[in-house]
Amino acid sequence: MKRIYLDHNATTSLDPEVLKAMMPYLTGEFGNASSIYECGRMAQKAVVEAREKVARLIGAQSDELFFTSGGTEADNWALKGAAEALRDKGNHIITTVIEHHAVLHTCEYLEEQGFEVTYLPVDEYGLVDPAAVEQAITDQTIIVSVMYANNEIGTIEPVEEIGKIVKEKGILYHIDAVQAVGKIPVDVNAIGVDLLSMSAHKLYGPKGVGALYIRKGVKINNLLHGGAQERNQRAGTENVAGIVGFGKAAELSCDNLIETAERLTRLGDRLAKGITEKMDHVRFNGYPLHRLPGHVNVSIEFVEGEALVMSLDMQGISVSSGSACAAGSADPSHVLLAIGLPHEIAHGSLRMTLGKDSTEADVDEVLTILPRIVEKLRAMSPLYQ
Amino acid sequence: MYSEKVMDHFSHPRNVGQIENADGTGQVGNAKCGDIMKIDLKIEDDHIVDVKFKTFGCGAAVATSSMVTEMVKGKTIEAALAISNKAVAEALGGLPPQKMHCSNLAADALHEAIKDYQKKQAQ
Amino acid sequence: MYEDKVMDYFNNPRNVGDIENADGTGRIGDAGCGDIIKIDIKVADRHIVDVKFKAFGCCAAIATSSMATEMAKGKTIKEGLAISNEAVAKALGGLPPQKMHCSNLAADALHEAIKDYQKKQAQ
Amino acid sequence: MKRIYLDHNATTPLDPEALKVMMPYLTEEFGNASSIYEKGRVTKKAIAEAREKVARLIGAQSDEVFFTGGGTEADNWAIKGAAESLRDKGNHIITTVIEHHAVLHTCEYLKEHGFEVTYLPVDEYGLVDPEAVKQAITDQTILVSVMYANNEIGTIEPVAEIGKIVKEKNILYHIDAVQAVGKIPVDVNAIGVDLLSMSAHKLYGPKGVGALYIRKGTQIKNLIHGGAQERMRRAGTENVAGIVGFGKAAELAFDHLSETEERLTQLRDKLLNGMMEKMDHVRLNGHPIHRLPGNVNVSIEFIEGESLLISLDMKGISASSGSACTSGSLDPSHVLLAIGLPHEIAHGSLRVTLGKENTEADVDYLLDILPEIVQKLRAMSPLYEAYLKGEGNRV
Repeated sequence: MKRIYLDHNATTSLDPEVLKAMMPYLTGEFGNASSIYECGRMAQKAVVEAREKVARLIGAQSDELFFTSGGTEADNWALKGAAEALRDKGNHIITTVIEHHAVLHTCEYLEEQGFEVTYLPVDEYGLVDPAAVEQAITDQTIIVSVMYANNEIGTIEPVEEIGKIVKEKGILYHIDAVQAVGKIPVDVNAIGVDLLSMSAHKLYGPKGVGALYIRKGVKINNLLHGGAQERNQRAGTENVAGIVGFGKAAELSCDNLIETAERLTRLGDRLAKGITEKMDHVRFNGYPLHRLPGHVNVSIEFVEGEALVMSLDMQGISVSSGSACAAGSADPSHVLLAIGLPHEIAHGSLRMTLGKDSTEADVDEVLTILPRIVEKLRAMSPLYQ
Repeated sequence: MYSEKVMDHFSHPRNVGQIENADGTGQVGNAKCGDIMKIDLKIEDDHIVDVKFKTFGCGAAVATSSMVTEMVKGKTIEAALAISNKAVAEALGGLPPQKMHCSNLAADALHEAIKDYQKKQAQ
Repeated sequence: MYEDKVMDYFNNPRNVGDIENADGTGRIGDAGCGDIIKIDIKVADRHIVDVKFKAFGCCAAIATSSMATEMAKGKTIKEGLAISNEAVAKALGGLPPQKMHCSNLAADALHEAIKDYQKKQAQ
Repeated sequence: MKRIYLDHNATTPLDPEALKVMMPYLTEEFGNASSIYEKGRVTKKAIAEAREKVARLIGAQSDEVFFTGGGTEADNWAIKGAAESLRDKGNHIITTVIEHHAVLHTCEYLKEHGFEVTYLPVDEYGLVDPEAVKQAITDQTILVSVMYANNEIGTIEPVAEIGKIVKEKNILYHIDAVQAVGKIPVDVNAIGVDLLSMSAHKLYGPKGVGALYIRKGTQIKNLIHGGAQERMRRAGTENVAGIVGFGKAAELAFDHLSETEERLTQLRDKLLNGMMEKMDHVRLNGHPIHRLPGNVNVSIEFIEGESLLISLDMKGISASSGSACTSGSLDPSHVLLAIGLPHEIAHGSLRVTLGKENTEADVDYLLDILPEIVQKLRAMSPLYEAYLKGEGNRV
């Protein structure tokens, strides 16, 4: 059975060219990048080249780029490191209700450490209001953290506008750009951001490696203490193969970013249009005008998300849902609740995220299978009567 | 890490050794990173006719000592005093940043040797 | 994540539907994880001669409802009441731990339906 | 030129069998282990199997092993997590002066946050005295952290004895076992340890993945917050390929442990004796018996470590040294200074750490070329010249 993978926001496949670039460092070139003999220097050189490629993808300088074990570690480091370093200036942090858990749970941890956190609301499209950011700022505010684009509903936030406001007040600005980097143009200087988190496995790179951009001159405390790696700011032997893979993935994304974005936007629209034509009682979530390419989040009334996901899975289609069961928690997605969906509607949501290998045939296949499954589940649903 | 030139001067150092009753001897040690350099000079009518060095130190320390002896052989005292640490590093095609401080002792050792010679002359 | 039996009862659920003027109807909702299960039963001389279910919920909720109806069909009222959540789960070859709570509503819905029938009889 | 790798404590080559099992997860099996569809279940299962293999290697249960981004993260998590969760019981931590920087700098960080830290000294062999641990314990002590074996001089610490003492006082016990796991038998229950750090790339597994053993019932605060991965204790999408590689490496280490341990101990002793015979003014660092198989650390007087390493590198040999220049800092190795070596002797140290693919021929080759190199460097050394003239004292 041909498998159709439509969950690229969860993770992406490793691009064969990325794997090819990694292979030497999974075989002969196994040197520790801190060692001074030949195979150590080779590893060091490879890390330097990869750093340049990842920096170029976001318009940064190479020495503003620090590798981590993933996007979650980058978010933890940015927020905890900044909070600790700026404690004497204030204890107030501003973020939003729809951030990824890596940001939300880190903020909750900081609340336990005596910090105050304001979780800004979002409108029905999941958009943060820059004016709300401005109003929330007090003289105690030390960090503003807003995600570049939401992983569940695909809405792209007004990060540049927010950047201007935050800059004027001289407050540190962090962006969780895990879902944006590699998919849409990101330029740290145009946005005026100080800290920016990235994750390799969202742009066809390997799992287990990410990066934190730290603007030159910005000082934050370390999260990991120990050896002198990453210019004494992130200890631990470098994951050379992973870093090289991340570099190659960044390079590939950089080269074909615009045309892939355009193609996926068209494919996404085709999928959304097809769903509206073939099924009723459906509603699309997220901001239609400014959203991640190839990202469709739709609530299908009277059916539950996990059952939808499993049924599609049995037909070879991988998607995800904001339903509680799918998320392995008691509540449905905090993002869908935040944009005002009632519980059972949130439970019935489906997220389909296309990727660079997705084709029109994939979309059409989904459009034939999905309506049948919805019909069958609605037939069983007490709510549908 | 190191340039071709540095590796060359490290693996075939020029002017290794010491000079019996040298006209001037300079020894410079960097307690911090542990490198120690000694330079002996033979001087005739204001020219350095012979120069030898001994070094306990890393690759950069050995290479810079070797280079400075090569740069100074046959030069006048005055010309030798003008040789700076930067000039030595440049002659070697540059050094890694963390190596500049602990391995640029060579020029200092040379200047010490010359001062030692001038002091002996003054007596 | 799920046993094959669970997938089978999810994929081709037995006794889906409603019973016009059923003798008893049980409806259980779990506000927490949002599953809702409705079971209708037809009773003739103390036996459950027909049973239908509707479910809004995850695979486990659908599979357990389907299994519960199959286990109850043809049984006496007393035997119907004896069907426990564990028995349903066991009949399905077990359920993942996190699924036990929100999907074992089926037996509860069945008991509600029987109680509803008994209340109507008492009038 | 044939390269001979003799620096296995720095890192090890990825075992081809480990790479083989990783390949599917670097190609078609790319599913996120938290996803509920089939592609996610496949990777979730692979992680469960790897977890079991890593647990078996240290005599632990599967649900006591938590994967991390490496050994350094495991050390940070263990020490910071324990300190934070036991803050109300006390603020005193005991560790040793020769710990790896991942432990030492983490302890320094905690000192900046109101904790007291005692750094126990070591004897000339680098051994920690269990008695000293006992004496250092106060009613404020909440954590004792002692490394299983030292990465530089190879000394294996009396971790089981220390374990008894710490258990009696029921204080939390952490061991940085990054250099021991996979090389010598490690049994968390025999030692009575509560927290134990591991790193895959030290036992022929991939870089970028490690693990923290947390004894059932031990509660420590999380270091990395976010998603619900690793049973809500270490957030972040799982590095599936890395974890699977780690599992295979652990399995291979478990299967061949004693035979490799024996073979490398023999090779080690052959190398050490050869060095002593062929060169004078050479001294062994670390305990002669209680030391990691394959670890040789010697100080060669009158010469400096980095220049020795470069010379060896040009002859195709990769090794390491405690000299300042190699450690990227100004001071020579804190471990060599801790066992009492004077600065310049510490600068002249050479660490050779053999690995499972090293042969007797490798040892012979090193014994062939090392004396020549030492002689050449001594010929250039003012210290040696002073020694020969009887001027300089040998301190």
